[in-house]
Amino acid sequence: MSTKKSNTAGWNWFLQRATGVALVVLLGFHFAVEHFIVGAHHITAENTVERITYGVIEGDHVLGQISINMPAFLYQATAILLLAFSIYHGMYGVYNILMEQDGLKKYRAQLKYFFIVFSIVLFIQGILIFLAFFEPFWEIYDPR
Amino acid sequence: MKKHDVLIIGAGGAGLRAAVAAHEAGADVAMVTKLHPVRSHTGAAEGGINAALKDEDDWKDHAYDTVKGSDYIGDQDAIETMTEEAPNEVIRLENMGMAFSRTENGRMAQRAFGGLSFPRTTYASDKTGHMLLHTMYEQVMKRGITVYDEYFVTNVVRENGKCHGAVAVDIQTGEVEGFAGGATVLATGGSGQVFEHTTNAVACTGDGTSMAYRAGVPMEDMEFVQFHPTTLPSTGILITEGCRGEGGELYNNKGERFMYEYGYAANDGELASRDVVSRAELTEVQEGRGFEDGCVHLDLTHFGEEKIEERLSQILELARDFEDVDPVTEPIPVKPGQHYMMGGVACDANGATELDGLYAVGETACVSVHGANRLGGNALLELVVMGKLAGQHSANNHLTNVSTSAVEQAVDDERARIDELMSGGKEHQSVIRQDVQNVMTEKVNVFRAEEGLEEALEVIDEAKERYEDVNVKDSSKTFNTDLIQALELRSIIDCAETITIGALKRTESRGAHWRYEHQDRDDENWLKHTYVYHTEDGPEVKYEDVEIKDYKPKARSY
Amino acid sequence: MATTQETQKTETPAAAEAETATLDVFRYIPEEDDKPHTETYEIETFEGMTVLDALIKIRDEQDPSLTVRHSCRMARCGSDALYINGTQRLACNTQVSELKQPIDVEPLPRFDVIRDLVVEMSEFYNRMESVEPWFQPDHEPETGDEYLQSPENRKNIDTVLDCIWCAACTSSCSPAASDSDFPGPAALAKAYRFYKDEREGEETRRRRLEMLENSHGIYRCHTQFNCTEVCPKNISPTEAIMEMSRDAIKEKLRFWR
Amino acid sequence: MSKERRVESYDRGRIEDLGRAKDWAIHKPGMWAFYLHRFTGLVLSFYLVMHLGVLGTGFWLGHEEYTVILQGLESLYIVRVLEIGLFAAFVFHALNGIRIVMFDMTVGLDIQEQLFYLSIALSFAIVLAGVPFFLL
Repeated sequence: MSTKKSNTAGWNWFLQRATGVALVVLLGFHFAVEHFIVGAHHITAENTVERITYGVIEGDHVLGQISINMPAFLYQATAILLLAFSIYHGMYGVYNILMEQDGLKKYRAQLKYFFIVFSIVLFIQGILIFLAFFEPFWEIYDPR
Repeated sequence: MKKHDVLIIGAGGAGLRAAVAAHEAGADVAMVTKLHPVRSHTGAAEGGINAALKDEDDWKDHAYDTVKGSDYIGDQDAIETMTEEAPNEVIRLENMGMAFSRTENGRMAQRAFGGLSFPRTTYASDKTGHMLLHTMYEQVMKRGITVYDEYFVTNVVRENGKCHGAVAVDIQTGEVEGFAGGATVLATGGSGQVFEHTTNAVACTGDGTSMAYRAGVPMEDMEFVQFHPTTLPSTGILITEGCRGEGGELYNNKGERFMYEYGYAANDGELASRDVVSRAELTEVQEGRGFEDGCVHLDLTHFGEEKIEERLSQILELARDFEDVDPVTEPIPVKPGQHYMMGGVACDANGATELDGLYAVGETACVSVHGANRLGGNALLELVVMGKLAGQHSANNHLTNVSTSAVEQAVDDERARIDELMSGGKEHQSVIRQDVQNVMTEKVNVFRAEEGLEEALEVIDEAKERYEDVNVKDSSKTFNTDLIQALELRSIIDCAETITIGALKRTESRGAHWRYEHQDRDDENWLKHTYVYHTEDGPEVKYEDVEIKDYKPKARSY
Repeated sequence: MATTQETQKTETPAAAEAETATLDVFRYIPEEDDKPHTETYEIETFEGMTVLDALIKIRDEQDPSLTVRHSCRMARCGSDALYINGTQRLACNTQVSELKQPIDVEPLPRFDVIRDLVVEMSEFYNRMESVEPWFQPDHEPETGDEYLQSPENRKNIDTVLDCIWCAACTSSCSPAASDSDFPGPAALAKAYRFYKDEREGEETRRRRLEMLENSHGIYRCHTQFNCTEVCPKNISPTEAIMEMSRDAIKEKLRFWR
Repeated sequence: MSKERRVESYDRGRIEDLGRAKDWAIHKPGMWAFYLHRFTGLVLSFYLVMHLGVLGTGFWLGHEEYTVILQGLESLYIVRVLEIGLFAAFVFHALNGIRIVMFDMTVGLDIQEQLFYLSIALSFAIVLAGVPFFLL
């Protein structure tokens, strides 16, 4: 029976809880902005740029006309944290589900690296999306 | 074949303690048991373990109480050994991690118990046996002692006046396996299943006693069977003496505390020794002052829920689950039930029997520290003290030239016998078992009369014959409980026979043994131990004088 | 003391119980069967009959080949944990009259079957042993002979001490089923019994925590509460595990304190 | 001393384990909470990956394509309904997650069933209140 010490297990477990609690707030905020204020079907590249670059959240939706001016850095921070936390929480969660199956234990190392690499890829993709709607960056980069 | 220095047959409290002691003495120990150790019936012991721990207390008082409780037929040197060792052993248990109940200052708590002159019963709530069993098994795990569980030992191997090991059936595979051992310690527990209404487990069939008996070792004092005064009427489940120790009261149907009012025990009342209380209860019932089912009432309602829950939590559970009675608000119906065998394999204070290399310990053995009646809280004590002594002695004196050929021969014989058993017969074992249990419960109970005993003996003789042609209906080899029960039945019959013969021959009343025709104790003729030998022509009875030291016999009153 | 009248009232229960019971029993005899099947038995019941009584009655009267482990019949030895009507319970303290019929009796789920209702327990015992369930004090007794323990501390471990190793909880636990390195609820409750015992001392306590604190240890618990629900002794292994993992995390975040 | 198996035994396997679940009533509230938490967790993780994939068009293809794809998806009624499902998954996962974190701090272990029912009830209320936002 495994009595092998893995000191990171406790930290991972703790981070899973901590990111979970943070995500309740962050993802709640995300839903509120994108679905309740703006409305998913009203999202365009333009208003995405407004939110990400200037922190301006505008909506003409069920709630009526709403316009919020957040400090840009605050909105940016929530976006990046949401990205990082949701990837950690989600990927570690799935990895853990796989790791408690006896049949998959022999692939433990492979799975671990796969999830680490995959998480990094997801994070980079997220950052690129962020940058795509970050005006100063967009000025110098255009895929066409 | 498996080979070890010391073989322990049975893994209850005594077996585990012996294994630990033998292992500490440097022997290669293995335990062979028909149940996994934690399933042993030691776990059902409730009340506590006696030891003169406190400064105000003295082990000599404990010895005196025990001698008096035994109705002066206990061997006083053995009793003194046990009571003197008691404090050390209880502390040893504590040091092994056993979770005793505690007093406010963090020390082991003690309570009053029947027949004791001082509250010296150390307890762990009302689960003392459970805690003890688990603590001992933990120690066995810690030491990495080999445990062969679910092996049913059927015989010990005797050759040239020595014991060379044992033969067992692997319950899981059905194979017969030989165990060669330099010393074989029988720790198989009691034989409560001889009776129908018993507190003992289904597994308590007296296998060790019967094995030794068939190997030519005498059975000592088998007629002394303790009937516990408080067992649940429908199932025989034990309601601990701790209930009375804590102040529980017994009532008859007139609402009288009969122990006092009818003078059964004018001083100690409910806390008189068990034989006295059992007889009192049955007398009440016979004289028409009992409740339905031959019960009296044990009342704990004045304790309040908190106290019951703290000290007697198991009783709450048991009474609710098995008798549908809530002890917090209503009295528990109780009646006497078979509880303990004072007798057993005759052995000395080290557990050594007449047969070289064979030891007996615990309820299987008769050292005799309990004499004609065991005091509550002395059984667990006997397990640990005698377990330790037997373990040490067997480890230091085991045979070195064990004859493996004798064991092999015995394995072959046993295989043949089991094949014969499996080959079919007339009557199913459960029928014969029922007949024996019923007659024992009816005729060899708390009150015994000559006529009834003779009748019982006839039924047992018949059962012996019927057993020759017993039928095992299950033909599978894997986990064949039908076969195991058929093998156990032989032990039951052996024990029933020796109990009844001993009871018939002892023409006096002493301790738990009460004869209708001879209601008084007869110190002149009967300050003797009964020894029953197994011979070709049936049991042979001999007698030997009791070891009397400081405590001279006098009338017993509570 | 209840008066006679009151007693009689309690002794005349609503005797309108079913006179027979039907049991669907899981059967598998390796020599005879390739795979398990269910056999239906009908028996007469008596007042207060437990499932174990019923099984013994079937064995004695109808089918001697029916096999079940049992010994003390008073919920103490823990031999006869079975899967009865969809829940792990002890056959010996489950009343037939309280169950929906036909009564479905199976061996413990997630354990391999040796025969009929008898399951292979060796893995369970190994799990129990994996948490080093023996007393390991890190110091000599305070009084020279006995270790001191406060009644409060003793009370804290009172319920976990009552574990009878029946394996009902481990059978009910899905992480224990899929992860063989996870000691499972019974073993962790046993570990907790020592972890909480103040007699062992601080050093051992920390060592025990370190031993259990890994991704296949206490962190594997998903708080399904199955173990707590099925425990015949009302132990809550979930609570024990949560307390240990809370302590482990606290230890990691020591600067908070 | 670790124990070894002595006899061949019958492995009923995982399939039978699931087969045993045919009677859903045997599962207790705590188990339902676990099933739902795990299921919603997997849904959310899967969605996360998809979400980042779809939004990636903003970087890899450009702003116009991004707007077209998003508006195109949103014009599908089924996507709106699925979004409600997503929201429900999040709300339950969050509320039950709070329940689990409470247990980790050894709070509320005795009332775990009630807490589960509470998280279900709250989820329903919140999701119902949110429905107009997704459909209108």
